[in-house]
Amino acid sequence: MNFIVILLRQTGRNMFHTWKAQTMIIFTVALSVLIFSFFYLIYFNALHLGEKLGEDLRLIVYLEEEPVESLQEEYRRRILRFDQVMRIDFIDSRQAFERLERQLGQDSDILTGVPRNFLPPSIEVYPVPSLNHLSRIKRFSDYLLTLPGVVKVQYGKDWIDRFYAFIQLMRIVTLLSGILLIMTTTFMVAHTIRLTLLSRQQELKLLRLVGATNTYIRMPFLLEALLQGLLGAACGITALLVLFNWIKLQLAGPLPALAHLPFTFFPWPIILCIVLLSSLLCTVGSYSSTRKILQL
Amino acid sequence: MNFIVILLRQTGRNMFHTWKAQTMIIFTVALSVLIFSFFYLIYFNALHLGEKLGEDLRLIVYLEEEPVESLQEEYRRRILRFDQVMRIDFIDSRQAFERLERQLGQDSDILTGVPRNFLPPSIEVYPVPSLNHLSRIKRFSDYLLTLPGVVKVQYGKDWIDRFYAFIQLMRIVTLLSGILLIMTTTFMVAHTIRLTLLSRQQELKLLRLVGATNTYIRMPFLLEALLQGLLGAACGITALLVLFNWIKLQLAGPLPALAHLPFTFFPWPIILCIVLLSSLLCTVGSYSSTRKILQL
Amino acid sequence: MIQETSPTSIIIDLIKVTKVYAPDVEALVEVSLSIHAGELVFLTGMSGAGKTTLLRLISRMEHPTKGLVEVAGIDLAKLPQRSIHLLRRRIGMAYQDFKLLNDKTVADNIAIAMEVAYRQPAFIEKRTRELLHQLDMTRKYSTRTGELSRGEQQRVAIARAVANYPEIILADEPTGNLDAETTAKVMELFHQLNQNGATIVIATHDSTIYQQATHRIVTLHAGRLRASAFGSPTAFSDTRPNEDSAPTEEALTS
Amino acid sequence: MIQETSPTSIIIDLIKVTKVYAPDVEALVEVSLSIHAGELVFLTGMSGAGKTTLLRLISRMEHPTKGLVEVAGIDLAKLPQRSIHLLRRRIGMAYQDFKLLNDKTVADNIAIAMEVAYRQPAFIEKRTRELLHQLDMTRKYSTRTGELSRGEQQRVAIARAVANYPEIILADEPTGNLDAETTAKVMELFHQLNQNGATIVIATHDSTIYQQATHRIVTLHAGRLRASAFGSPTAFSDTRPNEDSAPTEEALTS
Ligand SMILES: Nc1ncnc2c1ncn2[C@@H]1O[C@H](COP(=O)(O)OP(=O)(O)OP(=O)(O)O)[C@@H](O)[C@H]1O
Ligand SMILES: Nc1ncnc2c1ncn2[C@@H]1O[C@H](COP(=O)(O)OP(=O)(O)OP(=O)(O)O)[C@@H](O)[C@H]1O
Ligand SMILES: [Mg+2]
Ligand SMILES: [Mg+2]
Repeated sequence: MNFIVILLRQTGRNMFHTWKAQTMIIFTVALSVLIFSFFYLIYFNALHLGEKLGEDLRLIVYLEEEPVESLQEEYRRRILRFDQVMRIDFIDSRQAFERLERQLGQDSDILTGVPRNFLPPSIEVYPVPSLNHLSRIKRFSDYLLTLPGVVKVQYGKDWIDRFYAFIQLMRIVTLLSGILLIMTTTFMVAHTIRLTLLSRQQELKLLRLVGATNTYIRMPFLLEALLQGLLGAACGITALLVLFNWIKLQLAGPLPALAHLPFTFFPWPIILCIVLLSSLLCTVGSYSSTRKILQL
Repeated sequence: MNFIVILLRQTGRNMFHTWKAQTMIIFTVALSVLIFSFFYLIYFNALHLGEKLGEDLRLIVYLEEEPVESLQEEYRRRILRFDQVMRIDFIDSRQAFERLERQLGQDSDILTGVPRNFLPPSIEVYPVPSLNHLSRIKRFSDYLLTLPGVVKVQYGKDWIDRFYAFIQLMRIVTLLSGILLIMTTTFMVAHTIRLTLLSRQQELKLLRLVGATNTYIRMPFLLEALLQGLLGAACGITALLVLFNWIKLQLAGPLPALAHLPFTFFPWPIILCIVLLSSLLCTVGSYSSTRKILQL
Repeated sequence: MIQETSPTSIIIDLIKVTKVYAPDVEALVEVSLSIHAGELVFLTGMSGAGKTTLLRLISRMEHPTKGLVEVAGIDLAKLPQRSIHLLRRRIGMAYQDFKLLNDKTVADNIAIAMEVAYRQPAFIEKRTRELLHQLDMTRKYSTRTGELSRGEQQRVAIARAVANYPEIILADEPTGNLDAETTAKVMELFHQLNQNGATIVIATHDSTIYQQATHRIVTLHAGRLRASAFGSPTAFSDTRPNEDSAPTEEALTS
Repeated sequence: MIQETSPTSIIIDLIKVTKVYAPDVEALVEVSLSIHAGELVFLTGMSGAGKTTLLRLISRMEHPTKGLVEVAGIDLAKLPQRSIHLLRRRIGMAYQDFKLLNDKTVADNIAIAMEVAYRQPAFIEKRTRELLHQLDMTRKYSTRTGELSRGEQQRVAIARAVANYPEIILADEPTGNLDAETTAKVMELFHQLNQNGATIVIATHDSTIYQQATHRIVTLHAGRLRASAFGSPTAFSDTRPNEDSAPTEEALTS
């Protein structure tokens, strides 16, 4: 009971007296959390984005001639044997022609006089989307070409190539920056904590000399670090939220295409995780820093 | 003469005695330069990439009927009045048909029986590429539609939308990260220098007390900071070069589409600039830090 | 002597203690010394003789290279890290370099020694004011110690050492920066605590504070115990400092 | 006195100097003091009387609140920031808190004062060894000062102060941590430098070092100059410390 009162008073006094260093640490932690969660958020959304955009993706398998019911079953079986797919559609010449007409809309009059079955029948295969399936799709396409009666396999190669190249590039950039930054910020936080403790080393040593228990010396620091971690993370996450909404606003104007994309902020559990992790890290850092000093 | 010898000896002695702090600072500077130049490199390449990819972009203006020579001139004049363009091509029905045939290649037989002039004549406008011209292209398209005899303007809206959305997103992410990071690293370097000086504050003050001139006290520190900046920047740039080649290697395998993109490392002048800027910053930071201490 | 006939009351016991600082500085060589509970001992010797080292061994700030150090019946070599605070709370040490926290106030500095023993705030304040009054520093109660004169700092260090009524008080050169008048006040404080039962060891060069005392004087010479003698029988509190002095070293080594 | 008849030789001149530390600590009140070139002056007074403050004003580590401080004919208030080093090179100060660089060796610490004046390395080494020999610390030449005993540190501080043959030597409590024997060595060093022409101001509580001297003794009392008297005519070098002491304050204020 008495110990808790002393502990709280001690912590309060420390934090009040060293508010400059405190602000520094909280700022550092906030910045670190901001940077980390910024990149994590990008990665998080890029994953979803990849999934969402991947849904449009299909392989069009042009066939020599209209497959009969039994052949369709055979195709379906063979396709499923190679890889999981989301959907398989069979499109006959007529359907293809109608679709082209619909796509041309106003200009559909240019099709007048063209025979309704001039387009070949096809199978549309929608693979299960995944961020990294460009090479899988290629292999898939190669496989499909080996099926009997298949003339050609199309899958918007250019579009996919570019799109996935970008997703891939962004992934690498995000991951690398993330790693670089986590390194940097961990280093920064550790460094700052260590230096702050170093400047109070004298006090810690003195406490030890006048007969304070390790717990007595350490608890205020740990509590302090915990609070710093909590506050820093809270500030960082708040800054990120503001930034996130600002970016969304920026994108919504000139880029309506992106406005419809499912950009989401972290759900609560992840926010909680980040905050807890941050305070844990600060506490552990503080603990290990005091440890060395208290070996007196 | 004598002063230079003393200066060099002093600097050498300082750096030798505080090699731990020295390593710390050089590491910090290297990390900062790495992070900064990493993002700058991305931005730098994204700009080129945008230009390169933007070259493919054209607006196709479908016309009611084949324009005569004088009308072509009139169209050209009007288009140029609105905006600069790179090239304007006039495509008549026949050319359009031939091109479609070429595009269909093997499948061109589906065009048998279709009249050679079933495609409308068109003007192809290649706007001057710029990273941010999506909205400009929209306005351009709207303007072109108002020209007499124009039926429809096409410009691969979907594709462009998505592509530019990504470029735009990457730009924002890169810029924001860049700003965040430059803030962080500047803060880090300043903080580290300040703290190192603080730990030697006692020595600086003493030198002042025993009658050293400001120059005598400051020069070793400035020289030291200069060396630190140079070394740190060199390490950072080297690390970036290694990273860059690694990323290129990573991308070359699974993404041949990107391998052809014009990814380039910084040219020499920019590298020199970064290194010089880094040492300048360190020196200025050191100078201003010592200033405060020397006000005794 | 009473103490010698009742060996159970030995509170500080050094047996053949040698302390060698790396690489080859022999600070203490085979020093054996027993101090009884309630004794007041003066420790003298030239600069660099090993006085501070001896005190540091007693408060376990250093480990002896050889030999045994026992304080209050505890063999310090066997005292585990986590129990040191129990020893330290029984010892109050006024360090030669003060070890004050210069950013804190005088009151805070003195309070520290009592706070770690979970004393009540009211007790702490009362005791702090009482000590400052005794040391003639009432006006400096809430001054930052960094803004004190060196002699004032020294008094704060002494006040902190004795604040929590420790059983053992180790004072390392407690009057090096003090004038005769203030020295007398400090010595009065020590004598008063000694009369209340505290064991006190004072390492000092200041012959004026020990030459008239009845207490034991231990002299170190280059790390070796030279002599353990008793001062002149004149009671300290009756004599005025700076008045008369007897030749010291010669008398002691005889 | 010779000095008083030749006012041109006044090297340190304080005229009605008042120093008030924020918010309201009156460290010095209207102190006027003239010290002649080649003089050796003892500055005494109780702890907190303002001795250190006076010395700090002379070396321009503090600015006076009121009054004029002139050193070697320079009005310190008018001395620009960038020329302070010229003043400081003429003054050697042994600080009460030593201000040693504990990570550097004894030799390095002493060398600093000579290096800033661009002395040759050979000269620096010779002078350092000579001083260490005079102060009985030859064996500590390359020990880190952090690993010295307090009295040894004090001697290093003194050595640094006098190393570059300054015109003015300010010694703040130079013997607070020294035994009688070492004190005698230090005083001998000061006397020798004084004989070679240096002006020396020694702030001290240690009556043994000034009571037998023929030199002027200036006493501060709570920031006010109380007395400026001369010690007994016994030559210092002929007397042994700790042998005889005369009542000090009473004699001086008369
Ligand atoms: N930096 C400071 N800020 C505020 N007050 C100060 C400062 N330095 C000294 N004082 C006060 O000024 C007065 C004179 O201090 P000074 O250090 O000159 O005394 P002193 O004669 O040297 O004493 P001592 O013998 O104890 O060293 C003291 O009351 C002290 O508390
Ligand atoms: N940490 C250390 N490392 C190495 N040598 C040391 C250390 N501390 C003290 N010494 C050496 O041990 C010897 C005894 O030192 P100690 O501090 O015990 O002397 P002292 O009697 O207290 O002297 P003083 O009166 O000057 O304070 C000295 O020669 C000193 O240089
Ligand atoms: Mg000592
Ligand atoms: Mg003083």
